[in-house]
Amino acid sequence: MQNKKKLSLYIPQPEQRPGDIPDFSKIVIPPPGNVPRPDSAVAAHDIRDIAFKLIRVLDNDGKAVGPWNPRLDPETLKRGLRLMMLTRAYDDRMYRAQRQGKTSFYMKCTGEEAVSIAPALALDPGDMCFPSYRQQGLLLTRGYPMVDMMCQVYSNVRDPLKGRQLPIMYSSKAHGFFTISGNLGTQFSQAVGWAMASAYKGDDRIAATWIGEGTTAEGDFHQGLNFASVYRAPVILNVVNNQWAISSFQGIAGGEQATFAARGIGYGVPGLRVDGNDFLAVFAVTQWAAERARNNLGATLIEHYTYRAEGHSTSDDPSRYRPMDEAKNWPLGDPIVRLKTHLIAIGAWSEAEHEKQQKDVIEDVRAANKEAESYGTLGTNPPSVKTMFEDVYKEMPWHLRRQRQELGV
Amino acid sequence: MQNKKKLSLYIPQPEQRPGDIPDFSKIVIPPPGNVPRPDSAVAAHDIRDIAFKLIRVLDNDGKAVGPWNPRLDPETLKRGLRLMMLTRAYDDRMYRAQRQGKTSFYMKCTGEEAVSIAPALALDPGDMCFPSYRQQGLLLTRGYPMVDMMCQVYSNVRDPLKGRQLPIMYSSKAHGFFTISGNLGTQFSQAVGWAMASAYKGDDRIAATWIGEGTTAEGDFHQGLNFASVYRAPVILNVVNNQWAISSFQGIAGGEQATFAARGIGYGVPGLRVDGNDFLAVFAVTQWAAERARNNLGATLIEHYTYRAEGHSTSDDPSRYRPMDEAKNWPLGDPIVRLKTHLIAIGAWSEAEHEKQQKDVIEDVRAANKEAESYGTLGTNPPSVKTMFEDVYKEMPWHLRRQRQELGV
Amino acid sequence: MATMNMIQAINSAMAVMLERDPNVLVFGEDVGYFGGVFRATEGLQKKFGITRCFDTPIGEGGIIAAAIGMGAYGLRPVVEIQFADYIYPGYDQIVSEAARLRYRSAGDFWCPITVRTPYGGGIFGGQTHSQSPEALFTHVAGIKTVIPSTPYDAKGLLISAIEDEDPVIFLEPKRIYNGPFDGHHERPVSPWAQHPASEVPEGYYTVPLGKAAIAREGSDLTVLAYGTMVHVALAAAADAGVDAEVIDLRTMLPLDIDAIVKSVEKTGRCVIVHEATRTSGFGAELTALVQEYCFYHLEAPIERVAGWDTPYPHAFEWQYFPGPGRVADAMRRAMGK
Amino acid sequence: MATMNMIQAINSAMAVMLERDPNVLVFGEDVGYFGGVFRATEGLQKKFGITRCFDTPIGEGGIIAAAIGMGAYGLRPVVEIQFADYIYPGYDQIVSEAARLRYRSAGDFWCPITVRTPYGGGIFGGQTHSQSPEALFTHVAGIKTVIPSTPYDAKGLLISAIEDEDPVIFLEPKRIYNGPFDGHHERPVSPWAQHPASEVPEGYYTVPLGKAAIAREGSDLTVLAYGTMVHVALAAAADAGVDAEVIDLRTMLPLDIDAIVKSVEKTGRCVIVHEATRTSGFGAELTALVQEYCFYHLEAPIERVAGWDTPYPHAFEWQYFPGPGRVADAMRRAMGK
Ligand SMILES: Cc1ncc(C[n+]2csc(CCOP(=O)(O)OP(=O)(O)O)c2C)c(N)n1
Ligand SMILES: Cc1ncc(C[n+]2csc(CCOP(=O)(O)OP(=O)(O)O)c2C)c(N)n1
Ligand SMILES: [Mg+2]
Ligand SMILES: [Mg+2]
Repeated sequence: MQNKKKLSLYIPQPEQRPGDIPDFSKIVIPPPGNVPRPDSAVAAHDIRDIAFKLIRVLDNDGKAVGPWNPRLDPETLKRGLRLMMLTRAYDDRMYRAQRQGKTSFYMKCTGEEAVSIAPALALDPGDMCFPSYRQQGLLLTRGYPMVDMMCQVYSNVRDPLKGRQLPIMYSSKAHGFFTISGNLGTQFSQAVGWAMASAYKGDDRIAATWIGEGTTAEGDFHQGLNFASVYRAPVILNVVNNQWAISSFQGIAGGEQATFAARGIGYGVPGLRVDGNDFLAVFAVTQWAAERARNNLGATLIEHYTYRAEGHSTSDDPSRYRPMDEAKNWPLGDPIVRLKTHLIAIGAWSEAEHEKQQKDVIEDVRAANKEAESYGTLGTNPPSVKTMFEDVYKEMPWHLRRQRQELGV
Repeated sequence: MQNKKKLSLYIPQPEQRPGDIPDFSKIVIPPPGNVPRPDSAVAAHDIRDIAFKLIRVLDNDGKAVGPWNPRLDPETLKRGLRLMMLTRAYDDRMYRAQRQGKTSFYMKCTGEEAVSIAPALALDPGDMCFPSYRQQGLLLTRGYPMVDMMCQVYSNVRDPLKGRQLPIMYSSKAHGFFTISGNLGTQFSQAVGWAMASAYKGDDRIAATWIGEGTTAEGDFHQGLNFASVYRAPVILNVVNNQWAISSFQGIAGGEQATFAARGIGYGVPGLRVDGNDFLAVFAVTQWAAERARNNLGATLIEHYTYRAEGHSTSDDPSRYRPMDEAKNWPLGDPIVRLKTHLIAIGAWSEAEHEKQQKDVIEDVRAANKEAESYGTLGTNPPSVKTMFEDVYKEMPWHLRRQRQELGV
Repeated sequence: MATMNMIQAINSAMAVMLERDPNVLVFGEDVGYFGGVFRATEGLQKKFGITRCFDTPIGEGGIIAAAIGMGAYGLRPVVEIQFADYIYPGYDQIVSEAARLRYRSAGDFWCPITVRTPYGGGIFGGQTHSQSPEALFTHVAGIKTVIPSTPYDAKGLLISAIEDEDPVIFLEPKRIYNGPFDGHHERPVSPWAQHPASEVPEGYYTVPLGKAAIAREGSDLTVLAYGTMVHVALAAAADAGVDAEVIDLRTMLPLDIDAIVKSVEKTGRCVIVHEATRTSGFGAELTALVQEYCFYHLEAPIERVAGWDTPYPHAFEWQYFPGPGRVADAMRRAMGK
Repeated sequence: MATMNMIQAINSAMAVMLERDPNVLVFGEDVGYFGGVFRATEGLQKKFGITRCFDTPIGEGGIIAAAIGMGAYGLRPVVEIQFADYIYPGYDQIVSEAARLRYRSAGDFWCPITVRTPYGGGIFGGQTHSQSPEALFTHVAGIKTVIPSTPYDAKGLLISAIEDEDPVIFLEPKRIYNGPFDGHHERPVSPWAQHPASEVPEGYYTVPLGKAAIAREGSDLTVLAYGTMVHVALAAAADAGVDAEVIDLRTMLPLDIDAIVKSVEKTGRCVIVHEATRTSGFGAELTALVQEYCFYHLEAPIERVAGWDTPYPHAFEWQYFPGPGRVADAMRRAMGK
């Protein structure tokens, strides 16, 4: 071959950077209701295209349209709305607590409330969740006490995790909420193992897991998908594509070339892509995937297309890498506003009720926080230091006993 | 949800086991020539379907048909034929050498000769190969001395790798052949890094890598695909689906649910699926992928559908886990026989020439082996023990100098 | 009682546990129908069914992650990593996850998994079928590390490992699967059948984790060893004519410090032997502990005999392997001879 | 000369090398436009262009594999792993590949890569932002492990690492990025500007790998430390009123054994300090070496002060951290007080 071209290295870059005007016009938002809903027993290879579409139910007027409409009763919808509002209020309070020096770190899920709360309502209570750090909504939905969450965040004497974990790394077996790892992605493949165990035992509980779109780049994503495919594990594999992984836009994770839902195709796992800010749509796809899993038809990969409305964490300042008001321009809106609009549209809700509820959830959070703070915040009233040496093993081995003695506790 | 079903765990199993009659009737073999050949600059998303087809050129009568026919001149074809025959003869001789106790280990590529030799002819000499352990054909095609290969296998004083590597783990930078790793899959993602480097430097050399279908389960497969997708790296990603990974059939690697070529779809990387025993087809797809890479359009994933005709290695006995004569029934035949038939069909070859060439390659191997053995076989005439401490680092640090002294060499 | 080699004993341990406990299951690359490349799982799939002993994709990270998820569910998975050299793709799941579940969840979750994997050299496996990575696990709080040296111990320790509530890395010295190789590679290896520890009960029994065994009593010096090296140390003691007390550690972590201290206090001299590369090997920790606990009893520097700080080279198997010659030299040095 | 904190010095090292050598490139998670979560690569993309300093997918295995492939091509990639706690998904590529290319190819291939990663605790990062994994690298033949303790050394060592022909793991003690924290967490930390080693040349210079520095001369006992612990040891010596000779190892491997032996032969006493968990930590190897090389000079057991054998707990940061109190106690014990 003569006169070969010079190669050049391509580096993906986001459309806008600080100083630019947010512009999402390149994102094609299909109208709601236009994606057919196959039977949940469909063969994966018959629905490959769905991975490139966007399942939406709520239209701009707040009407629920199309085959994916889960036809939920207003009570469930109102419950969802309240939980999303509660979660957001909780996040706001804890964020402030960190700014006040009451803890070291916090992470919000603002704008992404639907991707944990709708699934939590669609799943059965016995189903096991393997979340990332941005699914606090699961815990609140499943009735985990907010005070306990706060005590964890404050690493105080009532912290159920005895001060051992970074704030927000909750754990509650009783609520089917797997202990959060600081190491990204590890839960994804573990969830598949849990689901395999459930299948092995002839149990009827399924598993669900959540991973950020950035984290799909980890090997665990591939391990999880592959094991789920090979053993047809009863598991729902959620990818939360909130467009950002700290400062890296989703193109750095491979999002420029294909959708994340499409990753399922090569494994023969159905890939659904859903408007993650559409509570009804998220509920519907979860239901579909759960039905499939319960019928021993294996895993579903769901890409939740959403937007991380705030910084990555309290350690982050998103204005350093993206336009200031990008979140406000996100074309799929806000999940709370959209569900509220829907409830009002169907006559089950009003602005007044909404305003009252907003006050209520803030009051709930305030009360919980008051109690939690009464048990201490980071550095004041911690758990007993002795406990530092416990739970490394079931029984404490001699060397840890001696180390505890050395510390004199 | 009431009355939920009991889940059950699915474990893939091959169609036949020892004692069964080999039966490949479930494998659908499409006729040659029926897959369109898009321009190599096509958008990946426009050719998703190709990943589920099978690109074939040679028909049962040895005619080359269809758009993927690379229209090679007879000289190139004859060169390919000779190299495949030479590789097979080499494998046979080395296998015997192991059985004779002259070395510890050997691995053949019988039945898979085309998947390394056709690409080696389609690539440019400067292109860099990151093979697995079953692409000895690359070295022979690129003119690496067979005697050196044998000396490596014998770990003798002339072993270019100084007795350090297990037999067959060759390395030759001069021949664009990356040092083979015993750890499966690691080369796949490294190849992408090499290709990125070439692009970064404005070089015109591309990379190619080979991985077994079993090994696609490693995280490195995902890392390689993902980095290749994100940075549009000029690399050809070959998956050699020879149906077996030691004793595990390809269903254990995920092959029951989708093709391995389809793994590309989720990354926006074109996935081609080719009859790996069809020398012309393998040449053609490599050419296509190389052209694409050279035009800065990024990576291609190629699944070579072939069959591991013999045991995994000299340590393996395939009759323990698959029917005895399964290889003979492989519906896509043998790459050597098929290319021979083609050459005869086009009047460029004859049975007599073939027989003579068969004798010639055996004689070439015999002569090379005679020379190699004259330098020693495993345990007789090894390299100097001193060298054991060299090349751990560029400069030998004090602790290795002292250890060498301690050994007294 | 039956006569078993180490592979048979390991197979028997899994069979016993599969029989006793429906929560035990066994999986890994090629372990199902085929029975594993070293035949450790031979017959288990046939006997217990395909969901209790099965093949996995070649993804050590996935294997261990799946085991962790199953462990969190309540099962006791026993996984095989085909060679210890291939455990690294699963290292993150072991170190960051299995080891920490219990701690980070304050006892809410844990995973009682057992990771079996053949390790060590001496079979001409070259640099990627010969490694001894035990020190990469002993540094990690939350996991236990076990290495047997006889069929009897292998079965008893493996059953203990499977029943243990913590994750256990169970390293199998593949060089002694078939016989108690003592490092004299120039001599024929006797089969296990001639060794008393090949008498293995067919049913259930345990050898406790965390307890060393005295492989040979002696008064001249203490040898700390495990796996294949126990047999090498015994041979070296005979060769050197030293009345060595050879301690077979059996569990690296938690370590039987009392047995070590008692012996070194008695002998005043200590030789530590392992096959892993020397620098930052487990011998370093043993040396540190012995000098910390027995400083005033030590009459000579503690000697370490270990693999060189190089990869394990195919052609120089016996120059790399810390054989009886090198161990005997160290014993003589420790004795001031 | 400029005054730099450690982050600025590290940034400057990369800038100097990007300027000097077109084969140097820098990548990792968030290191491009954003400049890294600790700002170590701030401004580099802007100054040198997007192909020379760029973001990567969150796949440490892929990052290191890509670096290895680039290294084999002939580049000198410098990669950042966001926290040392997240290096494990890339551990296989480091241990099985980067460390072995040269050896297994008999010098035909190698990869001169530098893996930078912040390590250590003291920032309330909890168990997955506080680890000190150096011993997991010192056990692996074929890689070098470096830890600076001052801005001057950080820049000079990092340039040496980038220029080195072998793979280097460059661990950055994140607790002292901004100032020489001495473990007295109850006191305000002085900024680097008040420390002489914050005087850093703006251009090119090197500090050689494999050479320790004497952070403080003394005659009572020898302290072996690195990273943050150098400053803790200095504070502890002052607190304990001990005339300690504090050796800043700077490179763990290859180690400056001569500096160690010389000092311990002089003082006869030795305290080893690190933040990593104690068992099988690098302190074990140091203890072993000191007792092997200086046995007859030792007047007291070598003391190890280290992190406890638990994960690093969020709330007990200062009970876990081996601070000046614990180090001073060990000094007193070593002095027989
Ligand atoms: C193995 C590992 N690598 C890197 C990190 C550091 N890190 C924490 S969060 C994060 C970004 C994750 O982005 P994404 O997966 O998209 O989730 P999101 O934060 O958007 O919910 C990174 C790189 C980590 N925690 N673990
Ligand atoms: C990381 C790793 N895990 C396991 C092995 C053991 N092993 C060697 S070859 C092999 C099978 C590979 O099968 P495949 O990828 O299909 O390649 P093939 O042998 O068929 O060419 C296995 C499991 C290894 N070498 N490395
Ligand atoms: Mg994200
Ligand atoms: Mg194969």
